[in-house]
Amino acid sequence: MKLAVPVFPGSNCDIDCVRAVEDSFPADVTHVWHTETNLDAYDAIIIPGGFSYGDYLRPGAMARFSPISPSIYKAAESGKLVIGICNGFQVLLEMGLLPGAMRRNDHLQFRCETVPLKVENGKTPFTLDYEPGEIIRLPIAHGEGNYYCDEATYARLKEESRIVFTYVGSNPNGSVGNIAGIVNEGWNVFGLMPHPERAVHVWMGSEDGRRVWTSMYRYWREKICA
Amino acid sequence: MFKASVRVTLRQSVHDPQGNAVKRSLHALGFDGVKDVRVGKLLELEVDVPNRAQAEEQVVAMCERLLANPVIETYTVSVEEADA
Amino acid sequence: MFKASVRVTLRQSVHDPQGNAVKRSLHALGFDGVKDVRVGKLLELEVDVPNRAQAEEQVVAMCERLLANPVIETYTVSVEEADA
Amino acid sequence: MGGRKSVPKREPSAAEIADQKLYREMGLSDEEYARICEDLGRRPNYVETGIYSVMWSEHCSYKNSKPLLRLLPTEGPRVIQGPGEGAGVVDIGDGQAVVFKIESHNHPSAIEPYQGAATGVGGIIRDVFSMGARPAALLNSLRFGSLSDRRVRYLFEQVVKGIAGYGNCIGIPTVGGEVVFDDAYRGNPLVNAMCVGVTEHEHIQKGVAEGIGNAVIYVGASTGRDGIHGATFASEALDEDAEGRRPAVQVGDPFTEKLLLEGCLELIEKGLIVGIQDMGAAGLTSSSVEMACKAGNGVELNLDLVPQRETGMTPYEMMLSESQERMLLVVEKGREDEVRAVLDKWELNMAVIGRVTGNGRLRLYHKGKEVCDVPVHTLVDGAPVYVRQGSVPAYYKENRDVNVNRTLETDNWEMALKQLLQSPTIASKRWVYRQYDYMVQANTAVQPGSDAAVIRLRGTGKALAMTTDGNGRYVYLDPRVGGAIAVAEAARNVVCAGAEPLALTNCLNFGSPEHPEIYWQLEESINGMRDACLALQTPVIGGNVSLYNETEGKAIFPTPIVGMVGLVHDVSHTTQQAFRRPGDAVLLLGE
Ligand SMILES: Nc1ncnc2c1ncn2[C@@H]1O[C@H](COP(=O)(O)OP(=O)(O)O)[C@@H](O)[C@H]1O
Repeated sequence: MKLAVPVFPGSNCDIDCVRAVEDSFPADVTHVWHTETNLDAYDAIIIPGGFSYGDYLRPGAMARFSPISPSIYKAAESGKLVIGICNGFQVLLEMGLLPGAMRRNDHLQFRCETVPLKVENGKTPFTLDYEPGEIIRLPIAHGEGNYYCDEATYARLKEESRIVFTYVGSNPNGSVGNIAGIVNEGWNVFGLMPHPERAVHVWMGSEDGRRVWTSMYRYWREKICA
Repeated sequence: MFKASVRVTLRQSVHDPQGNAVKRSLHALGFDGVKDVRVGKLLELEVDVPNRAQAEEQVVAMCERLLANPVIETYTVSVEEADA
Repeated sequence: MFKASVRVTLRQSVHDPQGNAVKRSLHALGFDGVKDVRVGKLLELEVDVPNRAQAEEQVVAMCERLLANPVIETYTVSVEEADA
Repeated sequence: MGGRKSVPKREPSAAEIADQKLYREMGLSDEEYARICEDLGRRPNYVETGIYSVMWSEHCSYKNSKPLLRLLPTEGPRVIQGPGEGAGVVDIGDGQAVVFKIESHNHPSAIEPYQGAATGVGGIIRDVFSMGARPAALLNSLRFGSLSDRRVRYLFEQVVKGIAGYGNCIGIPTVGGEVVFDDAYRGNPLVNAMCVGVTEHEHIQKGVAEGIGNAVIYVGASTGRDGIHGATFASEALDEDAEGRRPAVQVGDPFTEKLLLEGCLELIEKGLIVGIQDMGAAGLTSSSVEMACKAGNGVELNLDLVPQRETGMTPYEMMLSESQERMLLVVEKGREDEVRAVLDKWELNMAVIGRVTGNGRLRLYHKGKEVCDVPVHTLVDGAPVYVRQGSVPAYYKENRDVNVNRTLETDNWEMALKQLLQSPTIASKRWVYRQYDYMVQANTAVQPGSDAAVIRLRGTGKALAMTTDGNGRYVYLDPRVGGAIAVAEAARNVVCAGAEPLALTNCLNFGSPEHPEIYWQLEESINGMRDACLALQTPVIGGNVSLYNETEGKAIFPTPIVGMVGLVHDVSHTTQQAFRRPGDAVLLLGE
């Protein structure tokens, strides 16, 4: 399975993503500088966390106009797996590939800690290896993870089982419906605030993130290769 | 040369955590009369185009494409001639 | 009830990395006419005091004490009557 | 100048500077000015006076602390680079080295806490990557007054936000530190930031301007009028009116620094750099002069080519500006285009602004005129050195008679314990460190909250343990013992993580050395640190001195901060502070 990790100026979890994927399954994963315009050779795209363009206007806002962006739209439309983590989630929202928008955390502070999450949908290509309803622990690290969407959108997300992870216990940022991660209509584009790439070894404090990567691999083998 | 001033604010329906925090701090300082605070962004641009109509048109286009996020924000634009 | 609008901007001499980044993005989008961008804050307050003079006085005091950081920022205040 | 007066329309002439003693406003004494005239064989003009004043400030020259710093042991079998470069370097085997340093940003943080702390972090990161190392971790050490004070709470909140804002954005985990609240720091908080990086031996860089004819290249943010005279400002006490006459505060730009970091590391990896130095305090002046001096060369700059953010900047302003996120490179003649190609990819400004010369002089040109011509060595090696005489403070003599063996008188031990745990200095610091991204780079094996943080060295089976420690109250009560305690505590913390202490960096936060009693504190605590360093075989590979930490004539507690790094030889032997399993035995070691 070939995976691309687009690197925008200011991305800073790109190396972490590459290593986490390599440590999780036999992957062929590479960085791709944001000036690249063709991603046809890849089976999946991982938009990493960080502060693309410094997040100076709104997180993710400027990445949308980067040269690589049309090829990300193309991959998403063709049904390839696209996952955006933290800043990557914000980029997917700004690109319009996922509904809603991100606001400042309600307490206005940056928040870094490992939090409990509930797997709301264990059937997406990104969560096949989880039990539905399972409680897992993943690190978060963000200042703007307060997910917003209007009521109609929220109702639709629920109806279509597109809410993938929710925060359990106290909500660390004030997001609507305790949302931590959602997928698009086709379930092939996934955005989430927690960092599965920071939870792939026991020494990291949690191994629960690894199954995001193994799920993607399993989906690709079973559905795409079969 | 034109000076444009863009005000980007959260839509009324969107909860504003920053504004709320400012309101609480103002109350703590004794400004009890403060009933509501909303925090937005102010962008001041200098644009070199031949005339005001073009300046306005361009700045609105910038807002639509980049400066505001229509899901949660609205904007207003005002343009004036820059004194040379 | 009065509506006050406070514009807080970086002093001219202070470097504005945010504005710089926005300018570069606007150029990348083809808005070549943009010569300068400065990013500031906009605060919209509703203040319940008996008259306009008091509203102005209070909002200026808020700026001095909390809303603006005089070391790097300046502010302007405008007050108008809120339509009930 | 700076924020003190508005910039004069016309610069004073050399004669006016002498007659009106204008050099005093720049922090030069009459004797120092006389020496400059002697060195030059004439009176310095305005820009030259400014250059001498920053190079001879305590911040750049260590003129008050140099004789004392020589007391510290700086050598050891693993030390690759001791004090004198951007940061120290220690061998960690497998062809790798660890690079680290701590630095203060106390005065800027007292005035604009968010930006002061943020730019402090930015500065120390540049010191580390300019050595050729990829920054792997950040730490800090903070001191504030009592949290019951409104202004103190504001300073505390904003400093933490500023550290978080910079470190999180650039993507370097902030993994440790300490915070202490004590009235002694009420008007003068301490903000010390430390950065730890890792590199391969062959990529270690130096700040040298070698090779006559080589290009001097400016990289990064453009130059503005911010922070002019920051270096001399950092060497002055915070008087009551400091807020009124402060130099323009700098605003940090972590996004540009991230690009600068990646761009410079790529240049280093490609072998394109002869010398590299951060434009930190005294910006273009100190970087160009120090690089030239170390190589025994001169340097010639055309100031018209310096990227400028504001119009009409004078040579004085350009040479003294402390605009952030800028680096100075020396590159082999003829390879400028290769350098440009790399920097273009990272969307960085660059300009060839001059060349290395063989005449040992700093020569500056502006609008076709020579505006400065001074011998480089007089600015660096020729800076004055003051050996002062300390005196034992009265409080110290009085305290000698205090009986320290008094036992605590209480029946309610539970309440006493709760009271202790409630004091902000002892209480959990989670509120602080959960604002820092301490996990980015995915190597953090021991997170904040334990004795020392541990960062894994991927692919080696090894790890680094790191900590910052210091206790100003101990040092105040007995500087010699207190100095030793700071080193010993850091070493214990590192050992408790399962690591062998390697070396340390330190930041000496003191009041004015011109007071004999404070000079004595400085001298004694350095002696104490030396004793501990020798006993523990942990040499000092670098550090920073912050003097004049006073408000309204009152000095802070003398506060040397130690930043120590240790090597975990086998990462599976990493240990943590917490009790792990029910039934485990609890042992007490030591006296
Ligand atoms: N300013 C800070 N930045 C990062 N971590 C901090 C900071 N202050 C405290 N910590 C972390 O909190 C933990 C406890 O700190 P502290 O209460 O000072 O105890 P100690 O000095 O005994 O380690 C340490 O692991 C430390 O790394």
